[in-house]
Amino acid sequence: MPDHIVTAFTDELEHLSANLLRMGGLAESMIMDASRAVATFDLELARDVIKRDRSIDELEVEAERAIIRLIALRHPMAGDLRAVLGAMKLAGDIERIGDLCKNIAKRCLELNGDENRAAVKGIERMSRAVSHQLQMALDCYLRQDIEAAKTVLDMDDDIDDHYTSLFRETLTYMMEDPRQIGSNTHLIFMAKNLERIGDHATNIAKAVYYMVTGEATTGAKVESRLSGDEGEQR
Amino acid sequence: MPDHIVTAFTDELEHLSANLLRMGGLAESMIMDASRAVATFDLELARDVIKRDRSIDELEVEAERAIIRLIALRHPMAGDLRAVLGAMKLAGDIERIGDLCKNIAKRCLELNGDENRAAVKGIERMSRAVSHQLQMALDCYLRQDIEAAKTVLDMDDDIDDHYTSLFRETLTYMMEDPRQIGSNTHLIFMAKNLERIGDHATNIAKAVYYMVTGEATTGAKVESRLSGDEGEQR
Amino acid sequence: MLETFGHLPVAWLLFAVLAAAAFMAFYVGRTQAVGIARGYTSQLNSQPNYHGYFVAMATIAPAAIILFLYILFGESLVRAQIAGELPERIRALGDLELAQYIDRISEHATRRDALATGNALFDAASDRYTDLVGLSRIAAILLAVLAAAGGFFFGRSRLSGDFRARARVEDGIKFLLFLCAAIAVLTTIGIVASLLFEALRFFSRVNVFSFLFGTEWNAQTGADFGAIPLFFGTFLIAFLAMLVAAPIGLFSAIYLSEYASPRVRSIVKPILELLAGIPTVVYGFFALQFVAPIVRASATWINGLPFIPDGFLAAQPTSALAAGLVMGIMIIPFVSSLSDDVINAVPQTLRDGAYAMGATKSETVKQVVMPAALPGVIAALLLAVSRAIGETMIVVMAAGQRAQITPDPTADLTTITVQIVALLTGDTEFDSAKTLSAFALGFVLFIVTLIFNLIALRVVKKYREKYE
Amino acid sequence: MDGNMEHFTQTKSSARADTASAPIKVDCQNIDVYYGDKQAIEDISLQIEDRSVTAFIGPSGCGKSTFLRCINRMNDTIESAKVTGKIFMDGANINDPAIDPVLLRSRVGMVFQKPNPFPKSIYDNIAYGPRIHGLASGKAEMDEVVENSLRKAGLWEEVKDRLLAPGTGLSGGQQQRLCIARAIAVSPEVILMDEPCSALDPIATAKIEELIDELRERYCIVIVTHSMQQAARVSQKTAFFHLGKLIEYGDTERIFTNPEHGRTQDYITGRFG
Amino acid sequence: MDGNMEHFTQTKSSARADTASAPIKVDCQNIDVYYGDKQAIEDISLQIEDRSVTAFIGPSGCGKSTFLRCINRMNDTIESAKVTGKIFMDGANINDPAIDPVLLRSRVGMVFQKPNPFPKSIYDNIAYGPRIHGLASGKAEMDEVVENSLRKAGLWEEVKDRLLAPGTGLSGGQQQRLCIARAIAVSPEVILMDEPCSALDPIATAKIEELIDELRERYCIVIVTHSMQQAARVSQKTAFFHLGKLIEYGDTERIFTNPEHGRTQDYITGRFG
Amino acid sequence: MNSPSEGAANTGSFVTEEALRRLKKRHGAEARFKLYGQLAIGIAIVALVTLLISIFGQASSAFSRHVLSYDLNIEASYVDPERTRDPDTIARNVSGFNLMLQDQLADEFLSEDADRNIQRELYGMFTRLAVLPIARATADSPQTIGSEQTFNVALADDIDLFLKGGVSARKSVAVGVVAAGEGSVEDGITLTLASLDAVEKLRATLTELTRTDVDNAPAVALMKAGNTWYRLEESEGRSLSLTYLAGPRMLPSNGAAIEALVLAQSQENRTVTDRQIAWTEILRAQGRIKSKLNTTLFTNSDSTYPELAGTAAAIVGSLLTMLVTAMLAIPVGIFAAVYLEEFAPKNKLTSLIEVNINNLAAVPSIVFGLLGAAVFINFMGLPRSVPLVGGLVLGLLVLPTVIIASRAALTAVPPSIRTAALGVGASKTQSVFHHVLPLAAPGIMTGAIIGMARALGETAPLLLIGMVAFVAEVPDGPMDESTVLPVLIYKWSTGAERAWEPQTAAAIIVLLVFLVLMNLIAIILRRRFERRW
Repeated sequence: MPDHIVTAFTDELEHLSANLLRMGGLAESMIMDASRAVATFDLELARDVIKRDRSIDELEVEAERAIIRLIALRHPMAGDLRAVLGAMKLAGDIERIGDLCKNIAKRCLELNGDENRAAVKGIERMSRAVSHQLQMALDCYLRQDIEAAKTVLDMDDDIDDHYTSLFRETLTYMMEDPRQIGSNTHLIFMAKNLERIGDHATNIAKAVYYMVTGEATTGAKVESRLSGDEGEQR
Repeated sequence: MPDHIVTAFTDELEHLSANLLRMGGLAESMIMDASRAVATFDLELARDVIKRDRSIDELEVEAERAIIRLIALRHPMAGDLRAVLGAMKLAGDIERIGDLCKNIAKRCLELNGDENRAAVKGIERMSRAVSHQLQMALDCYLRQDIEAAKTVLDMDDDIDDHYTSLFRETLTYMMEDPRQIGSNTHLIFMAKNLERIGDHATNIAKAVYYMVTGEATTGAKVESRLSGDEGEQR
Repeated sequence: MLETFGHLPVAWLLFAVLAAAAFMAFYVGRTQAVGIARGYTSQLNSQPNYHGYFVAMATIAPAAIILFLYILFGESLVRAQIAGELPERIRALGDLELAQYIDRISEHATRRDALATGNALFDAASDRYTDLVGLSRIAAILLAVLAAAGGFFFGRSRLSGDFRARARVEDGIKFLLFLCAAIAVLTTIGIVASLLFEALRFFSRVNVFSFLFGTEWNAQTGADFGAIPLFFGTFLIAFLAMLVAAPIGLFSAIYLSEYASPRVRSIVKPILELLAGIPTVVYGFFALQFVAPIVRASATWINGLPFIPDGFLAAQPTSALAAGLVMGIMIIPFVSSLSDDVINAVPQTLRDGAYAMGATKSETVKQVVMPAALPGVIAALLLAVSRAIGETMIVVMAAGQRAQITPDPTADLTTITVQIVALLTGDTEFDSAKTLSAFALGFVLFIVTLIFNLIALRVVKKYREKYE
Repeated sequence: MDGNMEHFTQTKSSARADTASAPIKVDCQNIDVYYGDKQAIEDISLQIEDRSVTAFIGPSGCGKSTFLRCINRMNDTIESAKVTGKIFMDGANINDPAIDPVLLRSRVGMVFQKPNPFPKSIYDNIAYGPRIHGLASGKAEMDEVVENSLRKAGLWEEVKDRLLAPGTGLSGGQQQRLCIARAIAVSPEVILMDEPCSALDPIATAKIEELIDELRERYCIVIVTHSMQQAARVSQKTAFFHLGKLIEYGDTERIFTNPEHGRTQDYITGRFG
Repeated sequence: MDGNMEHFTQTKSSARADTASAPIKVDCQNIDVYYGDKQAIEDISLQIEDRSVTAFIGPSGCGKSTFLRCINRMNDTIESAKVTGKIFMDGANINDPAIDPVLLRSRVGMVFQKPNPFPKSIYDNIAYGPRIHGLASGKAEMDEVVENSLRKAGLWEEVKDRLLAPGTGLSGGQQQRLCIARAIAVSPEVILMDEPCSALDPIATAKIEELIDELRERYCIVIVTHSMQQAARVSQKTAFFHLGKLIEYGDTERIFTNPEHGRTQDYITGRFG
Repeated sequence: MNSPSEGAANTGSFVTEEALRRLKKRHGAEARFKLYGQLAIGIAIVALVTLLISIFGQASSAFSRHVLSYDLNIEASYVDPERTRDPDTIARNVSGFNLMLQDQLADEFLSEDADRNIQRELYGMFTRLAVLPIARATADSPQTIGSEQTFNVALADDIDLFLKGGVSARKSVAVGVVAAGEGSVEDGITLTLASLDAVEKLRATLTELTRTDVDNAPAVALMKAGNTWYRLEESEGRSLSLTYLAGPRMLPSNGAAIEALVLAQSQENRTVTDRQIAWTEILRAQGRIKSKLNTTLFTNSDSTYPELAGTAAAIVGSLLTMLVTAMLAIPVGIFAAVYLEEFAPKNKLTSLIEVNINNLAAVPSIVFGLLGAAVFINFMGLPRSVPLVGGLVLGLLVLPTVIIASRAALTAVPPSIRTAALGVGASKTQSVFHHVLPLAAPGIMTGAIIGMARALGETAPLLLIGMVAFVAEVPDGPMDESTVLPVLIYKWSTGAERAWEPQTAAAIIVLLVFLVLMNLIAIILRRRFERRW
């Protein structure tokens, strides 16, 4: 698309999307780091992740302000308006991802280091998948690529499967070793968090789809994902 | 505030807020019904709650569309802009509350009816508090009352306390009776969901505060709430 | 040498000298300013050229004033001097004759090919006059040069970096412009004063009321000065003229501005303007040579019709009708172009508004455009009436000379302007009631047209303000 | 041309899809307008719905005003203008030479860029149209027409005590509403507005917009506007013109949130170079 | 009056708080303007920052243009206007009778509502100012001034091949940029713009806005605008005028998202009536 | 318009019976209204065309003039009796030349004993001053004295008019050949003609030309046989009784062809006598009468004789007057306009000046004449009839016109140009002189020229300051007595002799040519510099 006649408008829009991508990058690294902290029981890293959430929050506040500013002062229309409103959703989602990572890191601090390795491995594997999903979602935001966005939507099914199996596995462990109920509950919550992150990544992809096409992704399927966590009930 | 010269603008804004309040009312009833379903093990009710989420989702889609329409066609400024953007947040929050209620209702279907009564009671009590909080938050939206909004913010601490105690209690039950681990996990998730609903009610109050004053509620405290679930780590 | 100065076309020479001085002063001032600025002319308060203009202005202005005064009063000074030097017996002649005597001296002295008349006293005075004129001219020129030099040095001394040369020069220019505007006012004052003065002199001899309300006019003989017949003739002819001009002018204007295609307009408009450009004396000739005989023939024919009493119409060779018709033709362009202006001043948006309501063109014109333009049109008609009343040549040539009151348009009538011309043409003394009566008539004419004009101008002004 | 046609059929169908049920009031088919040798409008077809506001937008010189003036044949008053194509209104082609523009204009009112009340009283301004068309048979009936028109234009309360005061003495915004009342007085079915707010300040503009929104319930309104924001605010349908062609036509909401055509998007978002 | 004063001190301090560090270019103190007996401006004090765009908004007749014209003493050219109060620019009170308004205007350029190039060549349009102020001493220097000014106004590329063509032959938007270039040519420090885009279409308007945004880096720009949206787009500071008084002054973003004063809010949201 | 039936087919609800009825009436009114406009313009144009045609018709004869090409023996005894050979003396000796011409004419045309009346008739064919060019030519080259020279001598205006077809309606009739003749030249001749038909034709023509309504005098016939002319006294059957008029004194021989020139008016009712007509016809038959371009109209000054009167002095007078007018009105008018439009403070005084100027423009011109008479002549003692005074009066007269035109031109310059100049730091004066005035210049110049054109055609005020005086000399400067074209026209138009009429018309055309030229310049200026902002 050509630039706006008023280049400052283009600049601001670009600045906003750069900010979001920075937030996204941060969130991505937080996912990986949080899962690494769990896997290696690295409490330092966990604390670092907790700290990093603060920057995401700040970036979100900044992005939100920029969005309000853009709407108030530039009156974006058509594609620009969708870009701005999409960015608002994106910022919220990424911020939530940050929160969820922080939550994982915090739960990591509650662990005792001798949890079921298989479950921990599961978390790690799941986090890789989620991180990859997020990365792809951000990538399709960057490239405004709706085909990629559709792929991201499909990826969510895998993550839900991941979560469901992890949930069942962990429940089994808990029953096997009631002493580990506490830490296993945390592991379940972590998995749940990762699953939620996946949902948010999916939301990002959907937002991109909306931004580019001006249409919401088709109803039912998306919605079931929005509600999030049926997988575990299976 | 006086009406707009273009009355259609005022009409649209009013229609939007009426819609939101309807959504809010729905969500409120869903909270109560979901917890009642859990308490009385009323699966019919639970299924009804699940079904009702659909209407909230539909209302949210409608509200969101109205908001985009308002921004694109009416170019709201100042207070109107804040009202519209706030409404966007509100709609998202209420929609999430609906989802969470649905989740509680779904988990209710997974229960077997002979759960720990104390924990179930706790859930019921907590849901009352959360429902009350949401009601107050919607009320302060209706009346654009920032004093009430501040009260809502304070209420969140109680709910967090509720959740923490419920969490610990349930963990204890789980350790006591590993067979109940599955259903207790669901109870924990229910509590967690209620706690999240409380967070969303808080968010609603904050959005109202922003709408009215144009300022975000002051930093640190709010933020810690945004991230949501530290309570349980205590 | 004095003699040569007495005859030289000094004025031109002086002009050249002053112009040269101005150029020099300009150059000096400009150079000095550039020097002050040391190359940074943007640092000066005013640009160097303005410093130049200032010095030039300071140089010529005093000289010009002196020369102007000399032109005004120089001759009277010389005359006073001559009068003082003339022998006692001539001075004893009395003011009037003395003045006439000096007139003759000056006339003789200024004649280039004047020969001695043989009258020693007269020739001596004449020579003396020439000398005195030369002397006074030298004195004036010297004074002017001195003043110019003084002005020049004064101007130079004022120059500095902060000096607001531009403002001073502009003040000078504004003053000059003001003087020019004042001339227009002086003209009116001149008109009113001269008319009033002479008219009062007339009324000191003839009763105002018998002038204004008398019905007998025999000014040539100096007998009767009752101006009613003149007023009657004037208004009758003006009325006849408006009868022709008003409808034709108005409808032409409407047709041109609302109906005519640009092509037709571009052809017809200049043709109508051509009517306005034809001198009135030509219309007079036309009326006399062409229209008057037709009017007369027609009147004769009508007189010959059965049931028409013999001599029903006067059928004179010159007639009010002939003058009125031709005057009407003459006035058509006034009415049409003034009306055209006001009609065009009605904004197009009004017409669009009416068309968009489903009005036809004529409905738009009649119900929207004309009501909007009405004040302007009325003003145009008033101005045309004023014009008709004051018109001279057509009536002088075609209306006749007889002061009579008759409703018969084919009779010859006379008008105010005709009488003024008749009374003042040729050599006239300014002291007879006959001459003065012309000024009294002129005064009446002035007042009447003034009233018409003032009303019209006021209406037009109001109208303009409405659409601007 | 071809590309445009192709595109056009596409948008027309989509426009129909947008609001399937609304009745069509004015159906323009293949309109061309020439000013002398210059073609100002190129093959525009467009269906305008009844009881709604249709806005024409586009950069200056895009032909939007020219097209508007086809609908009540105001182009007839311009010597050099030549209009071809058919415009059906209730089944009759108004470009038919048998149609008298004078009658047509009584059914298609028009409001102009600059408020242009006649230099008459407020009453006469309104009564003028009914009078020439013989729409009121007596003083009482005329009074009623005048009051009704003023009420509909939201001006009655402001002027009812000074109906005999000159219309030109009103403020700019009031004058424009008077012109709207004047247009209403001949009971038109369609009201054309050519940048009706461009000479007004934001407050007066808002009042006119409010009025347009009210009038929509009774009339088919077509408005040309310079300001996209205004089109967004008042209209239900928007047509985007460029270089004498119709680029896109559809629901206003869609045009401003999700235009189909790249050029529309560029214009609306301020990317037009 | 009192209430206003009070309010004003309040908003002034808040305006200062908004951007604490920006240097003040124009400091207006207690300005009153009378047209004959009518008071058009009532006791306005306002500090305008350098290297930024300050917008004046308000309903018609609110005095925003009048106040703007105080800053280069254009009100002097109106017979009946009387201005009291002090306006400091770099420490000097420009309302001092010792200040030559002609010189002041070479330091405070102005751009008007309607593009008004001189009916001369583009080159001469630009060169006129420098010429009367003696800012260029030779043809070469003048060429440079002209080129620089046109470049700064973003017009050089469009007109460099036809500098001798008449300025009136350009399009409306180009004419307005030419006028801006002309104002720039005398190296002003402040540029006043009185509704510079009200006669232009959205595209030309966007171009001027882009230009204003670029010029902000070098000049102190004050713009009066009819359109709130424009004020929102181009300015860093906004002042809202109403009935000759300054109601609110502060950061544009704040004014448009969270105005302090109810009347500002009403005006901005379209509730004024 | 359209028929209802046809309309009903395809116009739907647009055409109802009632609306159609109304519409028909409305369109009728429309057509009538338009017709009024066309009529009005038609009348105006017809009036203009009539005016121009009548004047051009009158004038056409004045632009040519008949002269007699005559071989004149310059006899020293007449022209230079004292043999001074002094050019001045010769040139002044008009009566000598006149006498010489008369004597030589008499030698050629009259018998020795011709009575004084006949002599007078002959001499009357030339005006006294007709010899003036001859005298001047001779004075310029005195060596021609004593030799025979060919000169073109202007015929008297009545003869000229007769030659141009004026004076009397006439018809030529061929009467056939002479069958027999008797009688003598002195006592009258009776001719018997060969054909009765021809005589009847002559009689019929006579009856035809006799106008019963006006003078009730019968038409007359002049008969020509060879080169001899007779007057028809009576006619009976085939016989005609004639009296001799001019030409060789002999009876027509039998078989000689007779022609008749029938004139509607007898010589009592016309300005040319029968004999003069005969002489003229003889000279014409000899080819000695030529029609020449009437250069005297441009080269001569005023004269009491129409054939010698010219416009030269008036043209120069007009030019001098215009010069004075222009020098007063144009600069003062422009400056005053600039002051009022650009600088004057808007106060009571200025609005008074404004009203005053507008009013001054509408003051009848004759009032300016009164002003001139009272102020310049009576009060300031300036001489009458001089271009300086005329110019001053006309200058004041057109001053408001110039001011108003200049102001209009200045107002037409959009205010945005002024504010633009002020905006870049130009002073008020700079903005006016650099921008406004140059832009207004074409309009101002157009206005000035139109004002000057008005001054050029102005008559009335000049009458009052004595410019109606008889001026025979081309003026040298603005202080010389002179007249101007329009006044000259007025004066000529009041001339008693009929010959003044074409002369006046011709002068009018000269004036109109000047006016057209000035207006053309104005139009070209306007077209050339027309500007749109």
